[in-house]
Amino acid sequence: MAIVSLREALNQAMDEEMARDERVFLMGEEVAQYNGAYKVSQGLLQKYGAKRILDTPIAEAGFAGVGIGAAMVGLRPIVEFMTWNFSLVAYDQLVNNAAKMYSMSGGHFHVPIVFRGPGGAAHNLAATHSQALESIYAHIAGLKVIAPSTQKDAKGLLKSAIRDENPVIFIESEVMYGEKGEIPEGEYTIPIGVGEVKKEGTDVTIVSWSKALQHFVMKSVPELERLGINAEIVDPRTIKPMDYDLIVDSVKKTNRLVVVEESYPFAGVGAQISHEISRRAFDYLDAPVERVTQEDVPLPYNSKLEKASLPNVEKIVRAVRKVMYMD
Amino acid sequence: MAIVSLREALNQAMDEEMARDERVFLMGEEVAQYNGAYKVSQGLLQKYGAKRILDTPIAEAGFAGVGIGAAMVGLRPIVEFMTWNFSLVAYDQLVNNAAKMYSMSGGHFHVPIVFRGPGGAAHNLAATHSQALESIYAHIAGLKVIAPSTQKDAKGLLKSAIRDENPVIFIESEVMYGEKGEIPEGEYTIPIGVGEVKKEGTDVTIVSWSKALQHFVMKSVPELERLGINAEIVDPRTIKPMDYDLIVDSVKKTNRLVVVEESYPFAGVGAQISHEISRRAFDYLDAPVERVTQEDVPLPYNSKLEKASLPNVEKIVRAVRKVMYMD
Amino acid sequence: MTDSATVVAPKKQSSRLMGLSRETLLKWYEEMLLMRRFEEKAAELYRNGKIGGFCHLYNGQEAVSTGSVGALTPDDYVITAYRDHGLAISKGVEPKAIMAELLGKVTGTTKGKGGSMHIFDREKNFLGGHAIVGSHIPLATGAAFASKYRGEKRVCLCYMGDGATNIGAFHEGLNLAALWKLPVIYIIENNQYSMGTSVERSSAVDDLSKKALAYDMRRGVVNGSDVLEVYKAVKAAVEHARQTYEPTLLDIRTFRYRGHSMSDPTHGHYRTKEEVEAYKSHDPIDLFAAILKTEGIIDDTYLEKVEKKIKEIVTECVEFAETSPEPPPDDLWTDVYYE
Amino acid sequence: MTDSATVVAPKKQSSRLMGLSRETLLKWYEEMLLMRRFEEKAAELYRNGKIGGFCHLYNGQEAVSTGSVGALTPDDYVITAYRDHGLAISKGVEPKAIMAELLGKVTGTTKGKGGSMHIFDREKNFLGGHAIVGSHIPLATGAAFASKYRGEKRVCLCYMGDGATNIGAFHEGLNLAALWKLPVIYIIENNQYSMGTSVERSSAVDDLSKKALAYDMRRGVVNGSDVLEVYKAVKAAVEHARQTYEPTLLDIRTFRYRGHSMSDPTHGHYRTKEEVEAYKSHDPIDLFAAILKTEGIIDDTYLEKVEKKIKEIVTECVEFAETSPEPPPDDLWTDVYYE
Ligand SMILES: Cc1ncc(C[n+]2csc(CCOP(=O)(O)OP(=O)(O)O)c2C)c(N)n1
Ligand SMILES: Cc1ncc(C[n+]2csc(CCOP(=O)(O)OP(=O)(O)O)c2C)c(N)n1
Ligand SMILES: [Mg+2]
Ligand SMILES: [Mg+2]
Repeated sequence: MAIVSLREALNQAMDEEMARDERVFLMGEEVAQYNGAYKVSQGLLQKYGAKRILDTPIAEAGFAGVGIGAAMVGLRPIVEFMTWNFSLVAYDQLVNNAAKMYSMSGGHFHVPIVFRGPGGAAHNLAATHSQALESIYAHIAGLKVIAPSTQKDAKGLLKSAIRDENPVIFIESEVMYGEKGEIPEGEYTIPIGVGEVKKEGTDVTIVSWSKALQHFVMKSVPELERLGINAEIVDPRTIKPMDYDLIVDSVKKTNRLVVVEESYPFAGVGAQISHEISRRAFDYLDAPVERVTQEDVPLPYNSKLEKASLPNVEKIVRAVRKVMYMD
Repeated sequence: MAIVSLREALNQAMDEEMARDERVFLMGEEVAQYNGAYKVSQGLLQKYGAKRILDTPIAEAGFAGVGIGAAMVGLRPIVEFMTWNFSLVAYDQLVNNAAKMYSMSGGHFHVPIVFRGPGGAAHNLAATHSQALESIYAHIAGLKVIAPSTQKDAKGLLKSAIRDENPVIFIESEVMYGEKGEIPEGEYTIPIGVGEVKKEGTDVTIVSWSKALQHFVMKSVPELERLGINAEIVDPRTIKPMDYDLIVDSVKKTNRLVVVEESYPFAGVGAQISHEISRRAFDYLDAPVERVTQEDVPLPYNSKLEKASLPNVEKIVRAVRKVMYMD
Repeated sequence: MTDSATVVAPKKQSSRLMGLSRETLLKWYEEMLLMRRFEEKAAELYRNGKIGGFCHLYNGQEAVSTGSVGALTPDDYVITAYRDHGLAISKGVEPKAIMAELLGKVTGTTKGKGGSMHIFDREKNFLGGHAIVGSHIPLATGAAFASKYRGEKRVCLCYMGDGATNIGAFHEGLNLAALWKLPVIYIIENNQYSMGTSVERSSAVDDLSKKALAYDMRRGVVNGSDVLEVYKAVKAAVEHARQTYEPTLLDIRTFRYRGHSMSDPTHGHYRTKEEVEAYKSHDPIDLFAAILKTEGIIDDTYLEKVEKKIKEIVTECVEFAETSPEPPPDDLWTDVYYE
Repeated sequence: MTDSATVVAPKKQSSRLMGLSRETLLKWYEEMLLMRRFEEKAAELYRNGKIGGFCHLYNGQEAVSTGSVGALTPDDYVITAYRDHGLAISKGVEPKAIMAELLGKVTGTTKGKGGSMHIFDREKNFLGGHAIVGSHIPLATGAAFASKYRGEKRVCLCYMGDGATNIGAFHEGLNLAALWKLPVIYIIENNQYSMGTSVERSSAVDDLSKKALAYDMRRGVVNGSDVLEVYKAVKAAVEHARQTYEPTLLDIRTFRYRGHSMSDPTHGHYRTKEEVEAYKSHDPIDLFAAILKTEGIIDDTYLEKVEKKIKEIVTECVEFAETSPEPPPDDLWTDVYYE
């Protein structure tokens, strides 16, 4: 076991995969000379040269499309969005080209490409720069979506994503880049589509991922324990395909479900989980599923409003109390 | 009462609002000289001239942005997307500029603008051209989303949308443009956010909107009746804000809910409705909510596969039987 | 039919023919005629309800496809928009498979998944058939990127309509190719209208090659009625790209005889019948036939024979398409994720 | 402070001053100094953790803002990207309110909602402060559209970085303005880097005004260190726009002294300390002071006095900001939908 930051874990994943496969290359704004806006690509230019680590102009639709075109004819691009917020100018490329190419070409061209970068709110970046956009990508047929919450998962899943033959949306957490955790020594991958119970419990299932899991859900554990609540925390890790079975198994045990995510509420990923688990575990649910999300407003700059807008321990505890009929 | 096509109903709404308010103008591809790719703007160029009815180049992000900028300083644009599929190249403009401007400017600038055009699948247009994109817009804080299912609702709601001070996403059905229905004589509007029971019933609530309601749900009524099922059909009309109360009232009566929509399933609007109604009417639901959606694949060209991909009577009947435990 | 390997010695030819072999010239003529007859048949089948959706025909633009793809080797890439039947034929995609695709059959180029607007063929390096205006332009840049990345000499020909030059993806795709020196030739099939909107009502410049000035990119305006002119210009651009990896933008002037798609009128408010007829008077196929006659390459007997041959090919295409099966229902679930 | 209405008669002035009144010249000098000191204070507050998020300072670019906004009337519109403090000040937005915004206070320009990157002021026709690169460019075109629609003579000044000229929205916004003849002046604040990427590594042309050639648009390259040069070029473009509704693209060469934002280093792999120092040797404020001295408009006493005055203003801004209240919790729910 080694202790590394999330940034290092991601860096190792790219480094190992680039060493392993000549067809893998990285492009994005500031990924080369600057070593990445958030230093995730630190050292890669030096190691792999300007042919394989490319700084792009500010042209997300353009370079996303370049990646898709290159993937169609056999390369395996990693495209970094400086943050996922900026992917919105490239949304058409991801939805209409990356996601649909394999199907629409009747199997002629598939698109092995990873789009990655930080998602969710950091601090005081206001509405355009603070979005958790899982839902608008997971909604689209043909995409896979991953949002890891630990250093270990991040490395293992990014390696799987790079090896996957399909377009993968890989959403990291900006505020977690510097946070450290254990990863296994040596080569390993983590399969796409398989979740993990991050903490066993008996009284309520909390499903969450990425930063929402680490910064909000994990931090609510002490308060929940104080209330005598032993929560089971389930991390799907992959948003699409979603490991419903794992969640159902947990709910069969706890009979209660809360989903915590950083996205906007309306038609968020949590709504999908709520719907699907209600169907699959209808007879086991003792209370309706509760969700904690970012509030349905453009996220404000001011720290207090920002915090009030995001999920937090208080909201999570309130939701858990609600599904446990404690009020 | 007059009998008009959906196309005429929409045309009347724009015509009346343009006559009423000099600040209203229409722009989009082929809306002027060509009278609209689907003839929704028929005759408006002749009546209002090239100043107020503008053909644009193929530059959705550009002209959507022009509309937003013009709205910020006091005009009231109607922006037509030839189909909503093409809005994806302008997604950033709608999400980051239109939706957030009022909030992010701390109330300095609001954006009274309507983006409209046909959504959903027509016939044999394949994956890029056959998308029902309600979810990706309703997900975004700051937008309103409307998807009418009748000629009357279309006219009344489009007029309300044009008068609304906020950005409104207005999704029409291409295949219904030629279909006729009754509209009231003279001036009327329909409030945004208020749904309507389109058919009263006792046994199951079916929520649906736009073409899915008319072409799939309504057509399943005879078969349901044959099975002795009296379905209540609820049309929210507005997707966001959603008239949950109306649905809850219906579910309290029927104790069963099926949501039928044309979008992709994962995190679709139906998931949101399912989640929210499960919460608000938990004790009334005798079965988990079922959904009928477009299948989770890029929609194929071939007619049979296309039909198999979309909601249809068979799938709706199956879902209804399921919530009624008839299998 | 082409009298096999009777290569005409360049010195005997007029320089206009650029030393092209008789075989090549006849192949081109046949190809252009095939496109024309193929599309005429497609129009008929569309009217009979056998083809659905949007169907954008290529009539009038044949010289662009033949002349430009004629400058390529099979290894080179071609990518275009939804008006793709002609280019697919030039790039060697089986016409039968294209026709079957138009009819939505499982024997079609994409097994009935993509339809008219989305013809693809990996083996022929035909990268599609793309229906969102301009969005394929960065893909072309990407294919050229891959060629250079692997140290190959392949080029990519990227076709687009005049209307597509107004969208952001055009700007981003071209800037990246010029900046990174990527071997792609951007070909504007300037048929002077995007649906009902003329170039002058959609673009601030009429000479669309001027858009290359924003990228210090090589550029040219080409007469798209003359297959030889097209060949010459594209050949030069291709050779330059192979040597230097540098891109080129060509504004090739052409005309579409029919409506924007089968759902649109041939002429209407936006252009007159006279305008369409005027263009037909310098038809690319007639023009090429006249040149070949003048040069003594073909005669009227040849023209009759080839017309018959092409008719047979098209008939075979239709028969193949009509007798082919529909995709099985389970195909709804295939090709979504690559395993 | 500016000695009120002592207008210097044009004939006494050197032509370099273009007949500008002493009052105007001094106002400009003060404004430029205010921007500089304001930003220095912002940097300090950022380092002390009082300002959060991304904070993009304007140091080094002051002549662009003052010279260009100086060519406007209050009715004209200004819109820019996230590096917006300087332009907001020039357009008359209350510096106190800007500082309060940086501190996230309810007295800020957007009540603490938008922060540094999103300064807005309806009354001053300051249309923001936009943080998605390039996405505000079509908005500028739209504001100009509204002006023409209403038959007004207002123009819109649209500022962007050199990096922003590579994105699609730039292309679409400029084409529409040129095509429809809309009164907007696109000003590239070409500080030669987008974050760590130099112009030559991001744009296929170095002379960014060449991008206007794709739209047959008027264009110019301007020395952005000299406020008078900036004024002259922008004034001409503004007058032209008022008369003809025609747009202009200006590539104004400038330099940012600090890192891209407060989170980035001033120099690093991408530029050397020497390069930064070299630029500082023709500082726009020093240069303007030297001109004004040469022209006999100011002397050292003035400079001392004005330095003190500006310092007081900045101190007041900070005091105002620091003593202002945070937004009330319920503000989370306001300004989402306009009733
Ligand atoms: C982004 C986008 N906007 C609009 C459309 C609808 N549309 C399809 S083709 C077309 C006209 C394109 O004209 P042009 O580029 O000149 O090509 P041509 O049809 O003349 O070959 C339009 C507006 C689309 N497919 N994609
Ligand atoms: C679409 C988009 N992509 C990326 C970013 C991140 N980003 C913010 S500023 C910037 C550099 C912009 O450089 P330039 O346009 O030259 O302006 P300057 O900062 O030099 O004033 C980048 C890449 C963004 N905000 N929006
Ligand atoms: Mg055209
Ligand atoms: Mg810059």
